[in-house]
Amino acid sequence: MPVIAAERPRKSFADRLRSGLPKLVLAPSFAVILIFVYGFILWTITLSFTTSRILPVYKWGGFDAYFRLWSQPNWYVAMQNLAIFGVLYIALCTAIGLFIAILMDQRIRAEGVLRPIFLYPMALSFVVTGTAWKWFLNPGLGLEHTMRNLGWESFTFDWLVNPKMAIYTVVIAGVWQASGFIMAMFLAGLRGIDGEIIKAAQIDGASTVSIYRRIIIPLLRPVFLSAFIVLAHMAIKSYDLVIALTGGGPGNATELPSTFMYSYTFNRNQMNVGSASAVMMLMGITAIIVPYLYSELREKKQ
Amino acid sequence: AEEVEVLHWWTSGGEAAALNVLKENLQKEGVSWKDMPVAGGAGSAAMTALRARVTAGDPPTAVQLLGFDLRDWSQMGVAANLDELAAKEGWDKVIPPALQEFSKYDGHWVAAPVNIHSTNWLWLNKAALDKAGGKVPTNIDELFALLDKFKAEGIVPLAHGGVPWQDGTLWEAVVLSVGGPDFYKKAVLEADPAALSGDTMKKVFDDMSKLRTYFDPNFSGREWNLSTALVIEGKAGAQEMGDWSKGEWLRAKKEPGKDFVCIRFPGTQGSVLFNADQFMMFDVGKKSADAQMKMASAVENPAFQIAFNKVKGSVPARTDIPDTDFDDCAKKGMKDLSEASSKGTLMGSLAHGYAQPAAIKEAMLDVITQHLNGQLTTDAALKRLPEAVAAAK
Amino acid sequence: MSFLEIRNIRKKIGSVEILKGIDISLEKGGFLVLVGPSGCGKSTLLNAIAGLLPPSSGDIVIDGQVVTDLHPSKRDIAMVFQSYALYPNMTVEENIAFALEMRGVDKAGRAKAVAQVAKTLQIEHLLKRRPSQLSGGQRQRVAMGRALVRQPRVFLFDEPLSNLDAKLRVEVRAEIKALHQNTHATIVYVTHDQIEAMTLATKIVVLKEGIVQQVGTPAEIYNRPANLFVADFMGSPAMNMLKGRVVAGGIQLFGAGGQGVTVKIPPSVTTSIPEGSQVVLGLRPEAISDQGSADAAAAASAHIDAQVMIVEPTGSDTFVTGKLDGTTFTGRARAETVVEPGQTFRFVFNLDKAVVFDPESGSRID
Amino acid sequence: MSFLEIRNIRKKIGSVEILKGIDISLEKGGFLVLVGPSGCGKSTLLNAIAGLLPPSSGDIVIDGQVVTDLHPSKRDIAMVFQSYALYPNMTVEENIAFALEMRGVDKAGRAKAVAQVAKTLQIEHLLKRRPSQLSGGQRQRVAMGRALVRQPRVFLFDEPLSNLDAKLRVEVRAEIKALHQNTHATIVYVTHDQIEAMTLATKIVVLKEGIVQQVGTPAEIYNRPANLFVADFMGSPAMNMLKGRVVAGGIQLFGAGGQGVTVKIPPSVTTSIPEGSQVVLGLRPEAISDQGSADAAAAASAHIDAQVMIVEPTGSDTFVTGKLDGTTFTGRARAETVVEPGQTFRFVFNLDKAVVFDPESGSRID
Amino acid sequence: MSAAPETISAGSARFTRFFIYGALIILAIVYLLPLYVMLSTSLKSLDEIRGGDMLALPTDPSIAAWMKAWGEACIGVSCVGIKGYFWNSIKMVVPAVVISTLLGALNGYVLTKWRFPGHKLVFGMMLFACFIPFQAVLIPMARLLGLMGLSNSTTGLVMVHVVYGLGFTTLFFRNYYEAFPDELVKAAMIDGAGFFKIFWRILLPSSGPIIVVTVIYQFTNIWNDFLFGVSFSSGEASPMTVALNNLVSSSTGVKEYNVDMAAAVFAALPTLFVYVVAGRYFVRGLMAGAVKG
Ligand SMILES: Nc1ncnc2c1ncn2[C@@H]1O[C@H](COP(=O)(O)OP(=O)(O)OP(=O)(O)O)[C@@H](O)[C@H]1O
Ligand SMILES: Nc1ncnc2c1ncn2[C@@H]1O[C@H](COP(=O)(O)OP(=O)(O)OP(=O)(O)O)[C@@H](O)[C@H]1O
Ligand SMILES: [Mg+2]
Ligand SMILES: [Mg+2]
Repeated sequence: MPVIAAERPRKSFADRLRSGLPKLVLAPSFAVILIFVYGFILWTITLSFTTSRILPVYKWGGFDAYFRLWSQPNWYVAMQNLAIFGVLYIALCTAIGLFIAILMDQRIRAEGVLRPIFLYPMALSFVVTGTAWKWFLNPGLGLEHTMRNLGWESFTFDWLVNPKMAIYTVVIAGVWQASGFIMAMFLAGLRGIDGEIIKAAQIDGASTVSIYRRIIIPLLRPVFLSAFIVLAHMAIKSYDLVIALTGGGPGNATELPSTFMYSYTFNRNQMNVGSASAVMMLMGITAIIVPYLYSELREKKQ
Repeated sequence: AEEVEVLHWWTSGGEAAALNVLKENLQKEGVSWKDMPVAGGAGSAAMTALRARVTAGDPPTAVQLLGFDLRDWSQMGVAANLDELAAKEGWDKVIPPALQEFSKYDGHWVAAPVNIHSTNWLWLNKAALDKAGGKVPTNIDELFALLDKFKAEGIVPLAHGGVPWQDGTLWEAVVLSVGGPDFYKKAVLEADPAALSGDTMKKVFDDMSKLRTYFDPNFSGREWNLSTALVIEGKAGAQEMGDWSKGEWLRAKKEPGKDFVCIRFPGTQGSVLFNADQFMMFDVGKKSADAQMKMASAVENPAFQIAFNKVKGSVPARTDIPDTDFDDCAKKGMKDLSEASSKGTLMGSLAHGYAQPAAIKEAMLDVITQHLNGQLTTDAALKRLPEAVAAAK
Repeated sequence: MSFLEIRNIRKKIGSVEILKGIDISLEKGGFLVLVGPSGCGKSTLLNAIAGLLPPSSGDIVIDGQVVTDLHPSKRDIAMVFQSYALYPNMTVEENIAFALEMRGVDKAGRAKAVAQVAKTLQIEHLLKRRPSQLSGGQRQRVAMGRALVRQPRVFLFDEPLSNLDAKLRVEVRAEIKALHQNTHATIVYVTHDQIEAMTLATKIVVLKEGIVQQVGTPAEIYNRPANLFVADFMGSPAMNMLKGRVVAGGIQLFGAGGQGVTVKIPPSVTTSIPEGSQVVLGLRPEAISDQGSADAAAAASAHIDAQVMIVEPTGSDTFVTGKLDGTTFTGRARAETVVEPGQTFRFVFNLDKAVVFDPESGSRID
Repeated sequence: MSFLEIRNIRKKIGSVEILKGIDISLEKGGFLVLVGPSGCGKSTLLNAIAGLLPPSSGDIVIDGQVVTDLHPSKRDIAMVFQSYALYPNMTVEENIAFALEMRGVDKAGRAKAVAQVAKTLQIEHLLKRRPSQLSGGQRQRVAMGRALVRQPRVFLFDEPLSNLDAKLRVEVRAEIKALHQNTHATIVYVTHDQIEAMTLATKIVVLKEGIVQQVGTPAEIYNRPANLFVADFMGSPAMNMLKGRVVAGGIQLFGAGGQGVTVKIPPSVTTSIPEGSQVVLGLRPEAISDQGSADAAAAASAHIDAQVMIVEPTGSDTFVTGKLDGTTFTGRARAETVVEPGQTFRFVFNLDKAVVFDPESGSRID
Repeated sequence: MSAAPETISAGSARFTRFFIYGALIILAIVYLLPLYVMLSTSLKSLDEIRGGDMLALPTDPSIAAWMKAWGEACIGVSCVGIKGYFWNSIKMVVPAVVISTLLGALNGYVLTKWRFPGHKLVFGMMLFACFIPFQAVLIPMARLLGLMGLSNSTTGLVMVHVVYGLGFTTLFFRNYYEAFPDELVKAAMIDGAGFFKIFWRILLPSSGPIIVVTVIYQFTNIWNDFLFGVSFSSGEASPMTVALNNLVSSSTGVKEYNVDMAAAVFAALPTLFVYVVAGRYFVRGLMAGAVKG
């Protein structure tokens, strides 16, 4: 409910200034967003219709960039990978985050110690952890090597170098990084649930499992939505992860739209194609986010 | 004070030491050095930073660049003009014409070449080679035979790092070996669709598939110097790699001829695939122009060329430098270079941007690397290759 | 035989003892109301009965079975929470059926039970809604439905009406009363509203700081409070507490200024108190009236003129606060009484209804 | 001359008209209570007076000055919110002094003013605490202190007691009353508790759906409600509404089963109603009593025997609900009345206090 | 609240506890592995790294690599370690976090307490800004920075981080202030406080939990950023991540894994510190509103 709604006229200059002040305060931020986000989006769209290669040039190129984009097998690989990665990343982070949060919510003694352990991956950049992960997943150095040293000769874990499986290693590292953050969100959600509802369910005879399945998890719906948004945007933006872990390889087996866009814009001197891919990504993001924003802002109205 | 800002991706200890020579030379002339190192992805991060700076209207003074990128940037009208200096120092005479094509744009000098690398080398562990009979291969079939022997020795026959540019480096050597210089020109430099999908190319891809069987399972994503290390340590027998890998051997205190053997990739004797680091000078206005010229001059200074190239493993960009200070491999490299230059078999390397512009280069590398990783069959690769080239034009 | 027995229950949380040995018993079909100031341990006791918070010592016995260590779901009790604790993600129907579902009742059985409860509570038209779409009173009824459908051995209510507004509270109170009369359920009910306690209970327990102050029927609690705390706590406006001294022929009140008024010792006090003892005479506002509404049948009454301090007309009555000799007291006069602060007014004290307390111990003297 | 005038205030939010032309005036020192069901626009009106929500049309006049377009801080009013709205980050002292600080009062001046208010409200020992460390009643007092310290022209209270428990509510109510009597402040007070409205107000405004239903003194509102809505809304338990028909010699009630009882037309109805008219006779529970407590002075009364449905003893009284010919009604009997549901009981109707309504329009007939 | 009832029947409860702790400990070990690898590697000698097992404890722990990473490693032509870059990052992160948090708080305040027609659209548009891929804005950003004369400067970098952090900070504060009672603002208004007074004196002092969340979130994101750092700064003014990248990604010479790892741990220290110290408040702050997304 607005504290101050639309005002009536006939008032002094000072009053008018006062009533305009909030908008004045918001204006710079909004202007900045307009320029730096929406202006740039427009600019990117413009660029995708030019013949830009190494640097922006403003020569009309029609839909050429889009034709080129959609004739690139790499682009299909990137999209397919995003689908695999996105689905698994979101699903696993949510599942694991929720699982840990539930465990952490059982009056755990060492919560203060465990919480930062699950959270810290979020604090580290892949510039930092990429090497460690690369080793860990490398068959000759990491897990496979260790297991074989320990006497499990047939142990095989070569996903990192297997074009068919490499994308899943990206998922593993991504889940490792983000699931702790999601855990924190769920933990906050769990802590926010009215204790009396749980008591009521206990009295109603629900087992702990039923309480979670039937009452608590449905009540966490808003957290699921928030988590989805956070994860979706991280999945779409994922770049460091792939570069640090596989560099897009083996072959181009782990190419994602973000690495595709980067490489076409900055390495392959096909800025128009890069821009076209950015436009496609933005359209994808819009398709996911706008309905969400719409429903979310709608809901609060009631 | 005068200042040059230099964007480069030479960040390892040895490279930094080599560049320090240049830095100190310039300081003696009163030019301070503002370092802008951007490592990673063989200069790909550096290219991003460069775009940002140029777009902002604030380019660095000098930028480490390769091949067609020099042309692409010059085309944007951001290059400085080095003609006066080049004329004064007689660059036209001492720098191989094949390289000049890239250092000049539209007839004007825009870049100062630092070195010339050659990519069609094969590096062999001497001990392993001796065990396998000691005879160096001279064509690709002999190479396969040798690799089989390495395999029998229980070492990794061929050390390779599975990233696109390394796959490309291997591929271009195989192209040259299988098809010879003329085929290389047709297929790689001219990107002729028929050559790219013909029977010779089919043999190239078949040979690539065969070579793939000599890799160790961890090759994917491995950096080249780690592969070199495998050969140095005797865990692997051979590596196809540019002459920069010699730097690793030397740093490991190994001697050419004694501990390791450098040969042209079997079947490519007499030809040289080159790749040269150049400092392209950007138009930074009057204020720094003087310093810029001093830097360009310092780069072409023979003493620097010797000092730098000894560390880097490459050969000087100038052909008038005596080979006395260099090791045997470098001497061979310098000899090969001048021969090839005169015979017309000095050709640009695809993997390093001296054969095709970035778009086409990357498109070809896509196919090569996918094929090598088993994502494409040979037939599919033969079909894809001309298509990819056409789509990237 | 009592149906619900609470035997010497103690509960410590950390180092604080919240319940300090509670003993209560309730017969089958009884309506026990727990009252007491905020923080006195009412909810804690209810939670202990429900099994949500195990007591530190003592036992809970339901129908002869010791349930102290039983899981809440096995005690066959139902609880209505202050916040109602409806499951927001389920419809009203699902809310009510949940407990049955958890007990493995099949779909048809659940539907039948829900329908019947919904009819009793007149919420048939709400069955498909979610709790967020209900008004406060409707939520309250659903919460009751959830408890009713199980036909448990004991109902527990924790301040079920405190979230409702005044008008609704009166209505729902009547509904609960009717419900109890119709179903003869055994109920333990927490409130700190005295009117609720008075009108609903068959038995009231007054708690203070984890100790039972008095157990009794509403009339006993109201008319014969065990001590000053209970006397003050129950009833609104509160009972008037007048300091006095036992003299020959009665109790002398208002002695501070020297004058004083001597009233008869009320008939409730049968034992003789030694002359000269200090006592506190408790008299409820409705036992102090104007002349017109004074109970003609009163055996012992006193007419006292005092200066009026505050006049509070409530519509149905007018409360008049008078002051005599530094002591204030409030009486209930008829609505139409016309009196202004500052005037002198004749109050009629009905001493039949007075109780006497020992000012030292606070206990009532009989 | 009236001190606060509300002239034809309308307020639209979106397309909904929340206030539909409100006219109220209040004299200096008056205590105006706004009552009405939830959502009727009470808070909206208060916000409009405070300047927190500008009205769509109409004017607010304080002491002859039109303040409609003045910023809230310039109107010289103070407001106490239902949630108290204490600044959680400040101590009690800072909370109270904040308004003075904003008005540029120096430190010494603020300290003095705060000390005085704290003394008045007996919260001196709380000054260093934060709101989270206070009990409900203490918070309420701090909120009042915050309003008092400014000595504004008008106080606005928005349901200040609804968060307190029953016992505390009674106490604080008395404090507010005393405060008003001592300071002669001009107060506008919102509540939906009728007792509060009755005891505090010098003037009551009953609102329904943004329309004023009746303006009057508490006694007028209670005894002579303008329409059925007001009659039903004010008073607890609610007024009994008995359908009747005007016949020769009076009004016939309980006619459904054929028998009926004819009672005299109450003296409040001076105009003659045509015979045969349908009317609603309103009689408050306290005007229906047992024989013992019946007002002997009543000019017109009727003895009616009816079957008892519900008996609700509250301690001070016993409410007895009877049923006759399908109509139920509630009377207030003495506390000691002993009667069981199902028995027949003799109710005494005091028709002096009855009011008559037109069933069609709902208006009272005089 | 906690879903777990206080133990009532002991037998199965003990088993459940056992399972819970077991699962948590195993998970914690898995989560810690990469950190362990980094730490133990940084303490090993190069020979041990080459020859030994990645997961083995260092046989002869030494902090030589740490010293080298801090003070001697080469980042480009100068070999003075990463210590200087640490400060660069601090100089960038602190103003960027402070400004973006403050602006976010002000925006949240306006969007919840001083609403105007269209406020939802404005908020929606600001929120959408969170989702723009940064790669797509590099070039126009560079151009704008150049036009503003901020190219290649810390100020410019701070500005970029502020701009692309605004969406998140506004979101966090808006959700928090949404639940903040309007009455407090009204009361302050009647008390005579103006727009900024209300913000400074009433809202901001009560925003502890959400400030913690916002600061942690912004701090880690900005500290860890590489893309903007490499594009909009250069040489010795680069932030830590760029220097670290130059150290670990150089592609010739012996790879000094122990030095790389030590440098990586250094680079991660501030963010690790923030999470460990403020983790508790992080969850609490999320509870206070950020969770609603
Ligand atoms: N988990 C707990 N830890 C510590 N003290 C507690 C806990 N729960 C309750 N208490 C304390 O126990 C006492 C009794 O609490 P309880 O909730 O039973 O009071 P109550 O009588 O229900 O009060 P109210 O009428 O306000 O609901 C209080 O003083 C409270 O502070
Ligand atoms: N911002 C708003 N937008 C739309 N409708 C509103 C808004 N604020 C209040 N209303 C509506 O205006 C009507 C009057 O609200 P108001 O808060 O004045 O009621 P009230 O009489 O104070 O009720 P209560 O006793 O519950 O406090 C309600 O129907 C409410 O839904
Ligand atoms: Mg309680
Ligand atoms: Mg209201």
